[in-house]
Amino acid sequence: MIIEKARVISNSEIKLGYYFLRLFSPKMAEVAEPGQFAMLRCSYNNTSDPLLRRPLSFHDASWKKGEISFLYQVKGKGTKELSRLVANGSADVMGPLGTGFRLPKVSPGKRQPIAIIGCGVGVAPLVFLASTAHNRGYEVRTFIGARSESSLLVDPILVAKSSVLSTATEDGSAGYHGNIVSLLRNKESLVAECGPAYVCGPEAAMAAVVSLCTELGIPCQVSLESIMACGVGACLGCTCNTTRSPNYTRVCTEGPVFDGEEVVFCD
Amino acid sequence: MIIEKARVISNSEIKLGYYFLRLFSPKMAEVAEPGQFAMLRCSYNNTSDPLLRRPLSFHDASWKKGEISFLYQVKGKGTKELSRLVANGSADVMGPLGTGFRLPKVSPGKRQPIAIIGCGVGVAPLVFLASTAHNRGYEVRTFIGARSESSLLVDPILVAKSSVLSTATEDGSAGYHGNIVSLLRNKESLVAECGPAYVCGPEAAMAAVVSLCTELGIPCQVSLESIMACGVGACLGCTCNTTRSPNYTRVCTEGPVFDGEEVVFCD
Amino acid sequence: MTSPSLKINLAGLELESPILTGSGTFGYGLEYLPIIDADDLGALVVTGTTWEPRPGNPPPRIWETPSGILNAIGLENPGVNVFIQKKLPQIASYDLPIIVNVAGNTLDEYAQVIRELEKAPGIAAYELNISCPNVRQGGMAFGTDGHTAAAVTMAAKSVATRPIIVKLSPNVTDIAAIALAVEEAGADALSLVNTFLGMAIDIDKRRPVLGNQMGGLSGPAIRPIALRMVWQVSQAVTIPVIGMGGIDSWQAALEFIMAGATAIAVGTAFFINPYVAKEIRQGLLSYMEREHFTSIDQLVGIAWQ
Amino acid sequence: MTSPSLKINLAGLELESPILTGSGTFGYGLEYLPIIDADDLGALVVTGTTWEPRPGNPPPRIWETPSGILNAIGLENPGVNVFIQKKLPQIASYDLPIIVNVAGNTLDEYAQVIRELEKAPGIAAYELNISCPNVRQGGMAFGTDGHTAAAVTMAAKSVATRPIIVKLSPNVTDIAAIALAVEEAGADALSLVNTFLGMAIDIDKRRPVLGNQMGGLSGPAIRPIALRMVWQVSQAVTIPVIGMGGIDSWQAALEFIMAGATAIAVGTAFFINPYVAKEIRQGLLSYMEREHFTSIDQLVGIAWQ
Ligand SMILES: Cc1cc2nc3c(=O)[nH]c(=O)nc-3n(C[C@H](O)[C@H](O)[C@H](O)COP(=O)(O)OP(=O)(O)OC[C@H]3O[C@@H](n4cnc5c(N)ncnc54)[C@H](O)[C@@H]3O)c2cc1C
Ligand SMILES: Cc1cc2nc3c(=O)[nH]c(=O)nc-3n(C[C@H](O)[C@H](O)[C@H](O)COP(=O)(O)OP(=O)(O)OC[C@H]3O[C@@H](n4cnc5c(N)ncnc54)[C@H](O)[C@@H]3O)c2cc1C
Ligand SMILES: Cc1cc2nc3c(=O)[nH]c(=O)nc-3n(C[C@H](O)[C@H](O)[C@H](O)COP(=O)(O)O)c2cc1C
Ligand SMILES: Cc1cc2nc3c(=O)[nH]c(=O)nc-3n(C[C@H](O)[C@H](O)[C@H](O)COP(=O)(O)O)c2cc1C
Ligand code: FES
Ligand code: FES
Repeated sequence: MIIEKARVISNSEIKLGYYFLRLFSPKMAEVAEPGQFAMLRCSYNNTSDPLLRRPLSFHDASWKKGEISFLYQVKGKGTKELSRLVANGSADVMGPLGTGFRLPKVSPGKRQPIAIIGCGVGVAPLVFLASTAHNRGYEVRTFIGARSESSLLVDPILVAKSSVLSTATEDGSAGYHGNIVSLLRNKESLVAECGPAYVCGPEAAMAAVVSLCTELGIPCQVSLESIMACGVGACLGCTCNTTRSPNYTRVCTEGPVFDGEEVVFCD
Repeated sequence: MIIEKARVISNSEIKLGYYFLRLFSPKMAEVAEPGQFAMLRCSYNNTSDPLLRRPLSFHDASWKKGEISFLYQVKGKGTKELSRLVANGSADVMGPLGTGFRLPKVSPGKRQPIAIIGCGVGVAPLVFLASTAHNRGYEVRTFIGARSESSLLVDPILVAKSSVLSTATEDGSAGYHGNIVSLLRNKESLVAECGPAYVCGPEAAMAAVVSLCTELGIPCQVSLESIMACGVGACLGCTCNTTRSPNYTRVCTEGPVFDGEEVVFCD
Repeated sequence: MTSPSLKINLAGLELESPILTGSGTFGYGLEYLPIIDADDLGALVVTGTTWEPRPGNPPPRIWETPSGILNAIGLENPGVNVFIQKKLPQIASYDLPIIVNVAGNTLDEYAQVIRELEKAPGIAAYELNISCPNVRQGGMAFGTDGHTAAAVTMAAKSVATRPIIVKLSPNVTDIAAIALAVEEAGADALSLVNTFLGMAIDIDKRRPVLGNQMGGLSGPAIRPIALRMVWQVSQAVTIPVIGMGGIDSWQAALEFIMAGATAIAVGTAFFINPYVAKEIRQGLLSYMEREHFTSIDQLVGIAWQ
Repeated sequence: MTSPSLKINLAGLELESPILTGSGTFGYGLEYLPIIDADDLGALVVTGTTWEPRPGNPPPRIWETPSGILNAIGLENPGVNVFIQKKLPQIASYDLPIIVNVAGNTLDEYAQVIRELEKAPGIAAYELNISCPNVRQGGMAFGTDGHTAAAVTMAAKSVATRPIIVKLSPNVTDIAAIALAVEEAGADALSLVNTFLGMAIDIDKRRPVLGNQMGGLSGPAIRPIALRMVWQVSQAVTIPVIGMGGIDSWQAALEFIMAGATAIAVGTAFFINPYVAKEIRQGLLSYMEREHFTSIDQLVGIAWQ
């Protein structure tokens, strides 16, 4: 695990309210894995509001370029502060953290299809996964949902790495008219062939997709969110309910990626 | 009194650790007077650290250009935040506040000399005074002191408006080698002819200059600093000790400019 | 649809807005009222008033801390007589209910100040400051014990024809117990919280920063504790509660109302944002419209109901 | 000139540094110790340990507030036996004095846990958590009353051969009185403060944010109040005080030391800056060199001496 002040390569608003942050961090780029995350400090110069670091999943990491990137939505004061970072400034970043996505073992020569299912900014961690999987010879089928066109994040890397890419919006402003589950049902045959489905998005959407995967009989992995204080497993603040252990499980350490069936979603 | 989000024209580091901030604020520019100040908000986006606004004296105000300016030293987290303001961003500014410098009545036709005495960043409020006085027909004699060259602020406007401009540094790195009092003693004849002397700088320096003025028999006005919460007279937080009233006096309202002899300096 | 109503009844006072000013943070209103809209406020709670004029504490009196400020003003005020003769007529022109915050060294002094104020017109209610941490005999001693808190309340009630609001100190183990004692003693309403006793040290001088050594902590820093106390007290008593402590937005105001406050007061936030009362009023109205509440009363204590 | 010394004697323990970890914020050290320099720390204060394993409170357990956080972990821990068998051997490898924070529902439980810990090697001292605000029977009830605080202290002393540090609750009217009661009951040192009971409300759900409704407030927000308490307590007692509450820099650490703390603990600040202990240590050393202090002892309580 690395803590450093990394140089900002760029930090630009790619869509209203969504930013793309690139940092020069060769050490982190070398070890980061898809589904892992970093904690970014949002307060500087001894100010203490916002106090806590904010967790962001790696959107990508390139050991060749020594670069890591994040795709984030400005929600509250922490991400608002992050949006003020400027090129050549520095970002205090700690990572990589957590347990990421696991790709399935495949028989040699087989091009195993996997499903990438993201809603809204939930697309962020799936980009890194898609390119890693693609490079390792999996076939990537991508399904992206959003409330409307304005929050539909069709990442160019995802487009490049996917053999199939379908989009849906709940208001029909782009792609298929419907939520992510109806999109998946619509493409059921494509989904049902997939090795794991990898899911990230709002909790309700993930819960629905997990049910669908169970129904289709395919395994799935979900990336959970939780409010985090330390991000490293020390504070026990980020626990979620799983069937895994007798007690709560730490999202920051045992997660953020869990098997769909072991998560106890609250509804 | 005006509270507004004013557009930042520029905010640049003019000397290591010293910034020059120009704001577009026609309404404030029209009413601001030399020696008055504004309170600038240093926290944005609902963050609350730093919490309080910071007081800065007007360095200049031009109703023609609709512009107000400030010269400030980065000291702690408030001024550090201010230094992050960028052109075309906005600054939340409240002012003009307080009671400024009073120019003496003069007989028609007479070119009354006044002394401008500033130490370190204490020069800031005196620039506006010098140009106003010059434009109204006073003769401006300026004496600037600092610890060393790196904190000696020889403002171009001051240079332009002064008939005499002497500088001193305590370490001799620029100008006369000595503190402000020894500079003034050195130029005693020039100082002694002056109508009021206008003094701003660290408290110890101001106390010493006030003594000297008393000795020379010339009136003087000093601009005091105090930690301020409201800046408008409501909180009673900024009081200083004066001989004026039975109790403490509010620096933000009755001041920041006081007659030298009424201030009780603590040593 | 008619627009939602922010009117409240506070201990018999009909107020147009649940937003009050925190005593001592708004002076006598003379600085802020000319620049803000008085209609945003439900009442004006003026600076602590004592029998004699008080010079207050030596400077420095203010120190900023993370998301808060320490103040040690020390009840500087011109005394009740000057207040009545000079200040009251000036404030009266704003046509806002005026609540006078009263402080004293002894039970008798509280009663004495109120007796004097009873003679003056145009006062809506009294707020007993039994919680000022900044003067040795400034009230906090009265506010940290249920018996003395009740005694001050009774002393005030016995001379007052106007409602008595008792302002509680947060520097206690069990604020609900003190609230109950004060309620039983006849208080018409409670306000909480006053500031938390705190301090800062100047590491260069190796001495406390404030002239008075200690001061009272206010501002957003204390909000979570103040909110918890409002939650506890409003469930314990039946009289209305005025909630305060770090309120700087409509969201924060709503938290206090949902926790059980009938009205809220803004203090420190005025220093940073004089328009905060308007922002709170407009934010509450929009929220109520969006969520289909017709009266702010419907939201009081909704989080524990 | 030899470099200044940060060594302290804390209730008989010789520590290399006055910088400790706040219980519950550093886990068992297993997350942070691999990435920081253990030499910066004087001792490791581990998470609260109870007799039985405890699952802790339902999520959410953390909520950020202005310059602070509310936590309602609820003493999640594997119980004293698992601690001794699994955790203790792992921590032992770092060669730091280990202070075990002990909590319980009853006087007996505190004694029972300590009796068990007495059998284990490599423990330097116990810290009695009589101040956890996050579980109904988590200790805070013990810490808000002088008599019960003394009773827990005596129960612990009667079974312990190692020093007993009592961790005080700040949620009290008179912390110095409780400190005195605990000192008289035989405590070897005091630590203060634990968190302040607070809460936040989710205005969309109209319910408290935390799964446990209330939580404990920590972080820079509480620093001025914590510092005041250290100032009061260290002047009232003769046993050493470990000061904590919002320390995030060497300047803040120095304020606590000047206010009378023999040692300080860092909690919440580790989450934001895992290197904070090193920064504090280096900052203290530079200050001492610059100001010609040879031992940190010379600075303890200097602001009131
Ligand atoms: C492992 C992990 C990976 C994440 N990856 C990404 C990502 O790649 N891109 C992205 O845009 N977002 C991501 N998030 C969510 C992101 O961390 C939050 O949006 C961010 O912390 C909000 O901070 P804020 O200060 O802007 O908002 P706040 O003002 O703190 O809060 C705004 C809202 O967000 C919620 N919130 C606050 N903190 C968190 C938190 N730590 N986790 C979840 N919700 C929170 C609050 O409940 C509130 O409703 C991730 C979260 C986790 C736990
Ligand atoms: C009427 C008035 C006019 C001023 N004009 C100017 C100006 O034109 N240019 C300029 O550079 N500075 C000016 N100052 C001083 C300026 O306000 C402070 O330097 C600034 O508030 C420090 O804020 P900070 O957050 O950077 O430092 P902080 O971190 O708050 O404090 C750093 C140091 O500054 C001291 N300080 C903090 N707040 C104040 C305060 N409000 N007043 C005085 N000292 C304080 C603290 O004691 C501390 O030692 C003026 C002050 C007053 C009262
Ligand atoms: C500068 C200042 C002066 C105050 N003076 C008084 C006072 O005279 N009487 C009183 O009851 N409370 C006084 N208070 C307390 C406030 O009314 C309020 O209870 C407290 O500040 C918490 O609210 P806030 O966080 O919104 O400021 C004062 C607070 C401040 C900051
Ligand atoms: C997440 C968290 C867990 C804590 N757990 C414990 C605990 O188990 N036992 C205890 O005595 N104090 C516990 N505390 C209190 C801290 O040890 C410390 O007293 C408090 O947080 C104040 O210090 P700080 O502001 O530096 O965090 C905990 C605090 C936090 C934030
Ligand atoms: S965030 Fe601290 S344990 Fe997960
Ligand atoms: S700063 Fe509030 S009265 Fe001067």
